[in-house]
Amino acid sequence: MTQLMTEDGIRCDGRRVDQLRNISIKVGVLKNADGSAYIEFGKNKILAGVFGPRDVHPKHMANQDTGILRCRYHMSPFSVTERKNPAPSRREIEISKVLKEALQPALILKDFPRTVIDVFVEVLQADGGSRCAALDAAAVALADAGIPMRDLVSACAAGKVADRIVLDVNNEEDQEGQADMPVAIMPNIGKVTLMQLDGILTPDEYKTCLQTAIGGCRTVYEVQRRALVEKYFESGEQ
Amino acid sequence: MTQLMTEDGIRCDGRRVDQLRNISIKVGVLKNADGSAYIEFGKNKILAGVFGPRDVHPKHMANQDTGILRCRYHMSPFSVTERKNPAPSRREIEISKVLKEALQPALILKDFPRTVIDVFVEVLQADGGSRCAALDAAAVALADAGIPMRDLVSACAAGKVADRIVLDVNNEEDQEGQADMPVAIMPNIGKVTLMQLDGILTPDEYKTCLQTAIGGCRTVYEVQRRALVEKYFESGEQ
Amino acid sequence: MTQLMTEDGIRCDGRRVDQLRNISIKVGVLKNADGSAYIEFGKNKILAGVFGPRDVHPKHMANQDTGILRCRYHMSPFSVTERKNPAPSRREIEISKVLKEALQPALILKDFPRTVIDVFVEVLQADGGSRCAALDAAAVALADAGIPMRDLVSACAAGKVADRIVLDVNNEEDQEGQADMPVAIMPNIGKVTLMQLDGILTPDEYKTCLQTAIGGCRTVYEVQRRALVEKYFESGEQ
Amino acid sequence: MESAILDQLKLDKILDLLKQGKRLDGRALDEQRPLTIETGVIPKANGSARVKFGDTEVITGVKVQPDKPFPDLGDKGILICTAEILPLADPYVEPGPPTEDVIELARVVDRGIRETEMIDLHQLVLIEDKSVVGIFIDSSVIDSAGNLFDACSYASVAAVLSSTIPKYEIKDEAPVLVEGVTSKPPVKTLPVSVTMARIGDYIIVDPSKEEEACMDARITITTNSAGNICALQKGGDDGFSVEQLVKCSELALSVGTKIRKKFEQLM
Amino acid sequence: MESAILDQLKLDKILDLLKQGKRLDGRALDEQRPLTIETGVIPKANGSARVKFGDTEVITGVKVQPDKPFPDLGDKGILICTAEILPLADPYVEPGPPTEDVIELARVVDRGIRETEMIDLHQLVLIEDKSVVGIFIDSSVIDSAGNLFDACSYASVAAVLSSTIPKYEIKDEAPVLVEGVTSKPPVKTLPVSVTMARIGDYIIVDPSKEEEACMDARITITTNSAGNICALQKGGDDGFSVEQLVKCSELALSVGTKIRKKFEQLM
Amino acid sequence: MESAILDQLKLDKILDLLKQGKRLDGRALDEQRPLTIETGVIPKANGSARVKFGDTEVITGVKVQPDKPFPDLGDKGILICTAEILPLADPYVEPGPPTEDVIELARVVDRGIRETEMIDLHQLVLIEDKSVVGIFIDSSVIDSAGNLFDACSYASVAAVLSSTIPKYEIKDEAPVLVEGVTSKPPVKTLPVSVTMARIGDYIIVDPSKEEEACMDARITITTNSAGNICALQKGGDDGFSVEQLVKCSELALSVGTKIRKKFEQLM
Repeated sequence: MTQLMTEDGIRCDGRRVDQLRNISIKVGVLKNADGSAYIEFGKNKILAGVFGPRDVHPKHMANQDTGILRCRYHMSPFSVTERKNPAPSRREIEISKVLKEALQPALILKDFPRTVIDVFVEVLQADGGSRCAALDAAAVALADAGIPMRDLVSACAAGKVADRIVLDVNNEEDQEGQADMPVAIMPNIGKVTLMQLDGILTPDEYKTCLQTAIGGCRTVYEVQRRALVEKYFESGEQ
Repeated sequence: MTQLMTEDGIRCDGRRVDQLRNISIKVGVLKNADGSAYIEFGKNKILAGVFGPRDVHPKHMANQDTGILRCRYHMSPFSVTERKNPAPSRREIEISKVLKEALQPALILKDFPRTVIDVFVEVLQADGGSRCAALDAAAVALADAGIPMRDLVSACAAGKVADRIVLDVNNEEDQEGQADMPVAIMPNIGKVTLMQLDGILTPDEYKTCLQTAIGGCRTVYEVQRRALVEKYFESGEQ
Repeated sequence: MTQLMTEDGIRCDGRRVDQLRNISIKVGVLKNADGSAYIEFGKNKILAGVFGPRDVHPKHMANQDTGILRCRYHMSPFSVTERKNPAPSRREIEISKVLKEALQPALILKDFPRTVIDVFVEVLQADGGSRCAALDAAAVALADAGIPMRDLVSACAAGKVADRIVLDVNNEEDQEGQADMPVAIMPNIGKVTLMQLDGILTPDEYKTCLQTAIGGCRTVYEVQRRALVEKYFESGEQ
Repeated sequence: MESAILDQLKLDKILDLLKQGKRLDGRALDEQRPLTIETGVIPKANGSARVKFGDTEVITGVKVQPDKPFPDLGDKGILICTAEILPLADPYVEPGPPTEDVIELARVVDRGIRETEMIDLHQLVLIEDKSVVGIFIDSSVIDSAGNLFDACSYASVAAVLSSTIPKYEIKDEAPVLVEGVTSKPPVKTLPVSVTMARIGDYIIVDPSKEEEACMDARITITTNSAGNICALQKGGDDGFSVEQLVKCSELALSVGTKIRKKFEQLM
Repeated sequence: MESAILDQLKLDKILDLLKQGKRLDGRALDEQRPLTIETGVIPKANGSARVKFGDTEVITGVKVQPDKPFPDLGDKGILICTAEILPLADPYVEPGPPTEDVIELARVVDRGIRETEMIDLHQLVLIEDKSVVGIFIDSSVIDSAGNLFDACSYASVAAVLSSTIPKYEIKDEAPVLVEGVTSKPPVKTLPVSVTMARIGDYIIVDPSKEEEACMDARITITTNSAGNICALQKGGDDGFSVEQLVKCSELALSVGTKIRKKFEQLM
Repeated sequence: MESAILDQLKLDKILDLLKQGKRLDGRALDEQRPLTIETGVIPKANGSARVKFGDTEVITGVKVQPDKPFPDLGDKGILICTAEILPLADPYVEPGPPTEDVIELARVVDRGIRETEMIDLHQLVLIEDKSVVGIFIDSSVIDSAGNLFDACSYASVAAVLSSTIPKYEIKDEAPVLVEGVTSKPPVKTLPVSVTMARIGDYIIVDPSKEEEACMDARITITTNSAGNICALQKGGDDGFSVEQLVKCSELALSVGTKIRKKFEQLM
């Protein structure tokens, strides 16, 4: 068992309790997708691709009153220590659902009846917080696809490690720590659209943890915004 | 190996050779189903729920000349000694088919073209004779759903244990006995609509066994009738 | 490890390097299929049945500009030494695809828009070269179904065994030899419509091997033609 | 619609004939279609048979191989019967997972062999609770023209009768094949399945495809060499009277005797 | 179309009532529906419970049996929770593989029990890394009328509390049941799941089926006996404000206390 | 309909250009698109590569872990190649079980590596018949723009070349990882896959997506470092003449030499 924190509050990867891992986002990395993004978030390496709004297959899934959103979170066989079976696990199906519900509030699906927007996320290398990183990439890919959005969605986890509330839980901290709370917000509207918790928190820790995660989301938002600005304004494209 | 019968003809659960286990049936136990019944038959505990006549999904299964009947017999994971995988086994698929074919003669499906009647049976706890008990509950649930029927369907097994023909084979007798013959009849019309046999019978024993089972069906019919009367007349409902 | 060839160039089953195994083909062996053939090719025993042109199920697969061809290559559980799981393996799916692509050039599918021709091949007993034998039977079955064809399709493998190029690789030679090259041609048009290679060949050996295989295909063609003539002309049927 | 009219016409025709004691193909009501059994058709299998029963045709192969016993059945070898209707056997069969009809077919064939105790499974144990011999009996219907139950059952029984059981020795707790030593399967009785259909008030033996299309109900009864009734399955969307069920059991025994003689010639 | 209008009317009605602090079925906003818990309903299982929560009804069975540990978790017994909505529970549920909704349901119930560390899994080891006791908690929804999360969770907790753990001895490295000796499950804390919905600006506890149909978002929070928050799942197609999330955690604790008293009576 | 007209126009255009020895994207007939190979892109894998081949892009990861050998192949390690077209790579790909196209893709890539005997599998045995090292080579297509065969093959070969094989010791008959000790994979030769298409009478190397849409037939030929031909797969709905097949083999060898040089730089 690794020591997760020094007495000086330095974490096993050298970070302070309130420090994010390195994040970089590239926009428009795929040619076939209508929108795409690649994120490196700590050791997470994740691709997101978006298609749509487009016709729904199979047709009976189409809704004449509104567009629908589909989301698939998938891990590559080589993304984790032990080779993963390529068939989707129950965990991946659940995460696909919570990601969809985290993105949906940011979209205006009523404007695109009878269509579908497909969000495909591929985790090429997984680290702690892969669902948050996936969401960060997916939101940017939706924007890159030119889909009208009320707001971006920015995600980051907080947690409890060695009895302290920390920002952005990594893999070791997730597995041996005391709690992990992934959170996503629409940063301008201020709503929390994804939230989960595994682990044990007192009511006070719960509040601190939530505020810490939201702080992280706001920092992530800046990285997302910069990535989009870089593609659409500074490089002069589009 | 248990001794299945004493010299005095007393069976391992204390019954005489011509004696049924305790049976109780409750009608209308589910709120969402159009009709339902709960049966306890020995240690069997089985729920039946009926929906329909209703539109068929997928549509291409609909028949414009007649209604169709579908039946699903399913065992809960905790219904048997060794935990059962929740996915339907080949045995469950076969029993679903024979139950459907046992119920179908009692229904007037031609009157409901393009629709389906769905019968769902859940075995919460299994004992010998679960398919008969399932059928008894399903027939009552169909009546409870208000579906016009030519007759009820009443089922009971007979079998051969310790060289004697016995009524209503229990779990131990099914596993260590010599033959098990589940039978269902339409009690007023007099037709046998379900019949199976596993085990070895002489031609004479075959006839006795069949008559014994039918006798059991007639007793079961009284229990079914009483349960329906109780709901629809005595309690003043409907 | 078997000795695959004597110093005199005699193979483990007694054949010379340029010698085919025994082949026999019977046409029209099935009553329900629109066309059928049974082939014995060495120890291969293979049935082919053809249905169509007929309506496509599911309908969305139909193409209004052309007919489509479907092909299923399947091995019986008892066809190989170790009992085979009846569910189609990835190998069987791949072979189904290459057989379809080998037969398609011989058909005039544009003449039958919105329909499907189904070719079902069942390997009852497998030996080396089962995909070639399957193709030989399937082509005859298509002809037997009265489907207009540009040409037959005739298939035979060649390979490298004990450093020599040999015709028609058997099971032992396939498993312990140096190369196996299944080939199919349209014998009158002269095109190669199936070709695969597993094993190591020099460029010269590659050419020799291909020519050897094509020689075998031409011999097979004579057997196919004779089988069809026998059914349709000599026996006076049709 | 038109097809429904044609079906009705065919049913009327069949019923009309039955009143005169006749059937569409000229058979008596209790007469099976011609049966031919050929064994050894798949030399690579441990046993095999090709059965033609009227226009229905089935190939069955038997594979014998070491296996682990089922839990709580450590004193018995493994017996598994399967059946498949190949898509080349029938224009209406599609490739894919087995339908409920095919699952019933396989399970009824299996029970006919299992419940008669045709094979003495106790003789197939190598190490109790650990290692046994498994017998896999796989039937493929290659032409489907009615009464697949009996055709698959006859092909399965014949394939078993024609089979040879390889010998296995235990080495380091694992079974090892002893080359060149085989034995006959431990057969105790000969199961014969007889399928009958009820059309109106008539019971007919061995229904053809046309008769199956308009039958009211179906019954398959398997008897053993001692003249006992060992397995039974009612099918179809209507029922039987008790008298009919007794008559069916008598038919199963009398018709079964003729088939059993054919099996005896294979032993 | 018409149904969309009806939905809108119902939503208007619900919102109207909420402004007055009321709900369609007359409950207060922080009031759960009546809960009855009956245990021991499946005597063949090692533990069982039938929960009626309003019109929602769930039966849960617990099976305890020896198993191999998960790799890298050789010092812990196995805990598996599943949930299923039976097709007789709901006209819109079809038989077949679990939908993403059902997978989420099962996983949220599982995490509620796992993350609170309700059961001391270390006490379920027979031989470290080789043989452990597995606890399977399977919930079947038999009537579906809203808030399946809490109903399945309560039934699962109650079924565990009512269960008896058989004793196993190791013989020849394999676990063997010791007849007649059982113990209580090693329970360390009592998890209580509380599900809430947001409709407009209102937070309501234990949404009914009608309320679920028009809720904006959903949250399930599980607390333990020590008053900690141990598992949480946000669902639904919209979000929550931070204030709402804090309020929800307070509701989960206060409402949870009442439910936990019911559980204590089962111990 | 309109799309059929457009397809015909595009085919006419492509054929017109081919008559002048030209292609839509300006390449010579025997010219591949630009290829860039980056290795080590997935540090958690034992080997990995990202290949851009024109607009087609593939990421391959190699996982090395102990496994049981295949029956009757107890003197060899395990080698498994898979390929997947991710749904984000192509608007027409749907999530779900692999189609026959994808199965063929994976099997052709696998055979290219297996039949050339690139990796000496005999060096991957830990205990004969009991314990071996398995090498899993999984390719994910992330942008699909033609000739996935070669792109996946190049990425697979590069990922293997970049990989490190961990050391395992046998303890109590089970393999245990020796931390910090790794070796190069036992590579014997460098397989190069070259895919060609026939359009009319023209053979073109490395077809683009547009060229694939109107090609008559396809062929993939894999050669080894010694200049031998080791694996071949014909595809597509028409055939080749013998002369074309000979020409294709020559092209595979000449084009392969250039690619092999790129691989050599990775060693």
